[in-house]
Parts: sequence; structure tokens; C-alpha cells
Amino acid sequence: MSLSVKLEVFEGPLDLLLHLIEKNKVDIYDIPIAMITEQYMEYIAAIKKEDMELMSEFLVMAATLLDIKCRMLLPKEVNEEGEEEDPRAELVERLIEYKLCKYMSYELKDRQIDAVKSLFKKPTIPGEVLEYEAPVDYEQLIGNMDLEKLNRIFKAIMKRQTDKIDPVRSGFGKIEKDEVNLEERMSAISEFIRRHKFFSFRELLENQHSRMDTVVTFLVILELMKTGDIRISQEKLFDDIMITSNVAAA
Amino acid sequence: MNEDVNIPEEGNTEPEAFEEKKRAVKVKHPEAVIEAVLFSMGNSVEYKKLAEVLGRDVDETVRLTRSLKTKYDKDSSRGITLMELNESVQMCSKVSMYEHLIKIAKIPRKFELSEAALETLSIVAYKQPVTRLEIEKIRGVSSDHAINRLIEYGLIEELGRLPAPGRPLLFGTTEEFLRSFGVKSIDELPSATPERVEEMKKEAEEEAASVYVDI
Amino acid sequence: MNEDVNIPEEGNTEPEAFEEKKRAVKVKHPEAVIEAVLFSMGNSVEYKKLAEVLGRDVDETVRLTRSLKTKYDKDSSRGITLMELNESVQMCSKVSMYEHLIKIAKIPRKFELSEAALETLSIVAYKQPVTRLEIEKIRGVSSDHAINRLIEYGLIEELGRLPAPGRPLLFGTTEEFLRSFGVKSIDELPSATPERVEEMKKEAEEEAASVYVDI
Repeated sequence: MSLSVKLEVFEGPLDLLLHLIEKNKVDIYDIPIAMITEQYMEYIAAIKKEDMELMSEFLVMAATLLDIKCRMLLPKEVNEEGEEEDPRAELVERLIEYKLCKYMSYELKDRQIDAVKSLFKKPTIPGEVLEYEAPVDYEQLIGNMDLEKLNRIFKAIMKRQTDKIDPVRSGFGKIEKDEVNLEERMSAISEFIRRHKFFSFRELLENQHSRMDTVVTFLVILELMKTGDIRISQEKLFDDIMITSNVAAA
Repeated sequence: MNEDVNIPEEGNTEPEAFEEKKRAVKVKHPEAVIEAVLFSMGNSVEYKKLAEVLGRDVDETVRLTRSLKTKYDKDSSRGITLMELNESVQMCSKVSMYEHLIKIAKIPRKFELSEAALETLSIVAYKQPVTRLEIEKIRGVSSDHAINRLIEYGLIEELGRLPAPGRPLLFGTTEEFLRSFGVKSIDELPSATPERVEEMKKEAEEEAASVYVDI
Repeated sequence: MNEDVNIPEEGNTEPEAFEEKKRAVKVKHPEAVIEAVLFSMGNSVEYKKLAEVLGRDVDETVRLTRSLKTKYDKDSSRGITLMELNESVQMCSKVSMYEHLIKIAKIPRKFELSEAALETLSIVAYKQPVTRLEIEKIRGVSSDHAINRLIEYGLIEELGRLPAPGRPLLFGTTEEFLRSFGVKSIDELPSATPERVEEMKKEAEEEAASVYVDI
């Protein structure tokens, strides 16, 4: 046998094994393991030992083949169902799978030959199309907004603005920054919700003028929502937040 | 690209001029080849080059191309056509197809008013004419984006400039705003009276003065 | 670019969910529109999007597109055709035009795939989503290089990670793969099913049998 065949032409040990099986025209399901192993060993003995990584993959397969060869000589192993186990079974399965993969790769290669002959083009979208701006759809833009709602929004903003200015303190030259106590506010509101069944967020904010007050009150409300003591609802954007207490005395 | 391409005149049939044509093989389906070439190239293709591919002279190539264009244009089941440009030709979509192309090539705009835009709009509506600064003072936040959006949508517009330091722009609502909100007349809204302008001018001046004091 | 544009509805009380369908008008010359859209876009266009432009449902759009393709293919005076890619379609030149196109068009560099890359690609195509380890188990050799090459060529891509120890990457094929190999969809590939394995087994047996006769 000529050993001029370089191992590199094989994609791996499975490829080499398939080659040997085909060359010897043997049944893949009944591999004459002794013969194939011998030929396999001859091949790998002939290759250069430079590429250790490639080599190791071939050596692993060599070990597998030798192992199968030994097991073929021993009495057949029997599995749980009492069936004899063919020591070659796993290798055969791998070879079949690999063979399928090879077969598919040839198929792909064939398809590529024709496929590359179809040319595509880059987008050429006319300038008029690219520059087009859809006219404003006012129906969609305005939605169900109307002047009355716009007026409500306006009033809400103006109220927010006056709320920000403390009528008494703004008279002072300098506004003292006072700390808002979260716990204090919490207990005050907890007390409030026991006495009131239904009220609005804005009611809670009465006499609270600093932004900090508002924030703390809001945090308390969130906390009470989490504990399930209250439920809140807001009909529309900018509407007052309505609060229903779950712990109020009936 | 701009070499002197002389499109041969009709009568110009000197046989010696066809030297380079000796290997030109006439393609079988010239229309298909023109279509494929112009499609693949995307850009304009010189008749001279197209002629080489077709294995025909420029004259015949021009004729073939023009008749193909006529065929495209006449057939309403075709969406493409050809465009002649100088000594070249390009494939393009028919102008009548633009409205359909827009649907796919352009991301549809979402028309909606953000909370910031609504707030700004309400301020402009009820305080007009109003300056950018005033809007921001009322809202407590910068409102450039919201203002620009409202102008783009044609709901507010520039009314002029306040005759005050810095000559700030004045904004007011548009006719489209009135139409969209079903407002019959501007009277339903506080109008931009001369008194209001005077008032604002004073405010602006006071403000300017107070700024100086602060510094 | 690809988000589903949901037009915000304020009080969504309309029972019909066909909000965007109300403006869908059946276009008059669907073939012309398909041609114009696919020509202009150049890239693949999802049937879903095309259907929106045509004002028809996806099924009808697919039907119309396929019949247009048949028309292109049958007509030898046409140089273009359509290519189906999964749920999309793209315009391309006919394969038979290639010999003419190479004379003028810049032919995209054809990537020569090594045997290793082709093996790897076929495993990814049939077994996707598949991990690096699975690929290597089937090929019996390390496949890092081949995988990286295929990713570089845009033929395969990472699909995510397997929810298993080590969270290995999963690979699958891309639309570019379908285009490059003229595959409509993965389902169209000759299937590597158990039946195919059976078939191969029979072939092998027959082959072996014939060998014995020969001897």
C-alpha cells in the first residue's frame, strides 16, 4: 500500500476511517475491525508528528479502535435486556452520523455553485421617497384631547406652580431647608387612612408646600400601596390620584 | 467616465469601424440581458458598455433599450422602468410606485403628544403670546424639545419678538390648533391683545432688572 | 427599525383589533408593486411587510409573489427573478444571466469554503441550534477555526446560550446562508432524517452484498 497519502487530506479520524471502509468496500455496519485497525495504524505511523493537535485526535481514535478490537476477542457483553452488545455499535453510529454530514456538505457545495450566479443589488430608493414626510395626522395626534382637558392640564400646572411657592415663607429673605421625617409622615398618613375611606392625593398635600414634602408623601403612598393598606386610581393623565383606604373604619 | 462617447449616427455605417466587434457574439435574449445588467449594476450603465455585453453596436443597443423602456412603461403590471441619462441608462422604479415605496422604505411616524408637549401646549394656549422663558418658568423645566415638537406639528408658531432685552421669541397657537381642538374662534382663548404684549414687556423688563440686582 | 409600531390608543374601547387594517387598501397592480418594492429595496423584504404595502394578507402575498416568480422564470425575455428566503423574498438576476453579467458587473468575491467549513456548516444547518461541542463530537475534530470562519462570512451566527452547565453558545444559520446556497428555507434541505439513515444503511448493505458477489 502506498503511504504517499498525506494525513492532512483527511478532515479527521472519522474521515480517514470512512475512507478505509470505502476503499476496502466493507459494510459499515459490519466493520472488519482487525483489518481496518491495522490499516489505520499504518496511516498514522506514516504521518509526520509535527502537528500534535491533529495527531492527538487521530491517536484517540487509534486507541478506540484497539479497544474495540480487544473487546471483539472477548466473550460478548450482554446488556440489561440480555442482548449481546456489539463493541462496534457506538463507532458505527458516529461513522453514520459523520457520513451524513459529509453527504450534506457535498449537497451544499453543489448548491453553492449555482447560487453564487444570482446577483443582487443595493437599495436604490428614490430621493423623493426618502425625503417624504408624512403629513401630520391631527386626528391621531390630538386623540381624544379637547380644549376642556387642555384647560384642566393648564390649571394643574398653575396649581403646581403656586403650590411650590409657600405664601408665608416666600416672604422671608431666606428659606430654611427643613428635614422631612419619613417616619413621622408615615404615621400621620397611616392615621389619616384609618379615618378616611376615600380621598385624593391632592387633599393629602394640603399644607405641604415644599417639593420634599410632596416627594415624601408620594413615597409613603407607594409604601402603603405595597402593604395593601390602600388602593389608588387615576382616571386620566394629570388627574388627581384617588386613594381608597382598605383599613378605614367603616 | 466622460470620454467622448460618440453615439453613432443613423447613417454612419463604415464597415471598418467595427474592428473591435469581431469577437462580439450577439446574445440571444438581449432584453433579458439588458434587464439583468441594469438590475445588477443598480447605477447607470453606459450604452457603450452595455453594447459590449450585448454583442451589438451602440446604435442597436440604444434602440433595444428604448423599446424595452416603452414596453415597461406600457405594461401596468410592471413596477420598474428605465431612465436615460446622457450616454447611459439606469433602471428605476416607476414614479407611480412611489406612494407604495414610501410605505416600506419610510418608518411610519408616530403622532402623539407627550406629557411635556401637552403641558407646553396648554401654557401657550392660555398664556399666548408667551416666551420660551415664561413657559420654562411655569413648567419648572427646560421645554425646548416640547416647543420644537409643537412647532413641527404645526400646533404653535412664532408670533414675533418681544420688544424687550434679548428680543425673545413669542409663541402662540396656530389655526390648525383651533381646528384640531374644535375651537370656533380665537375668542374662546385669551387672545394676544396689545395689552397683553405691554404686560409681558413690563414683566420682562422687571425680570431683566431683577437679574441685575441679583448679580 | 424593526419594532412593531403600536399606535397608542388613548381609550382603547374599539372592539376591533384591526386598527391598522382600516387603512389597508388593496393596491391595483400588485405585481407592479411587488416588482417596484423588491427592486428598490434590493435587500430581502419580509412577506409580512410586503403584505402591508399590498393591502393583502400574507398568504395572498406569498401566492402573488410566487406566481410572479413563475412568470419571470418562464419568460426568456426577462433577466430577473425572485428568490424566496424563509419568510422573505428578494429580487435577483437569473442564473442564466451570469455569463453576461461577469463581463460587466463586479461579482462579489466568492468565498471558497474549506472541506472543514462545509462539514461544519452542514452540521449547523441540520442540527441547529447546535453547540460547538456537538459539532466537534460529530466531526471528531476541533472546529474552532471553521466556526469562526463561518461566522466571519456571515453564514452562521450565535443564537443564544444553552441553559445548561457552562451555558454554551448555540449556533444557527443566517439568511446569508440561504442566499449563498440558494436554499429557500432550512426545511427545504434534503433532510437528514432517520429515514435517510435507513436509506444509507440499505445502500451500504447492497454495496457490501455486491462486493461479496464480486469476490
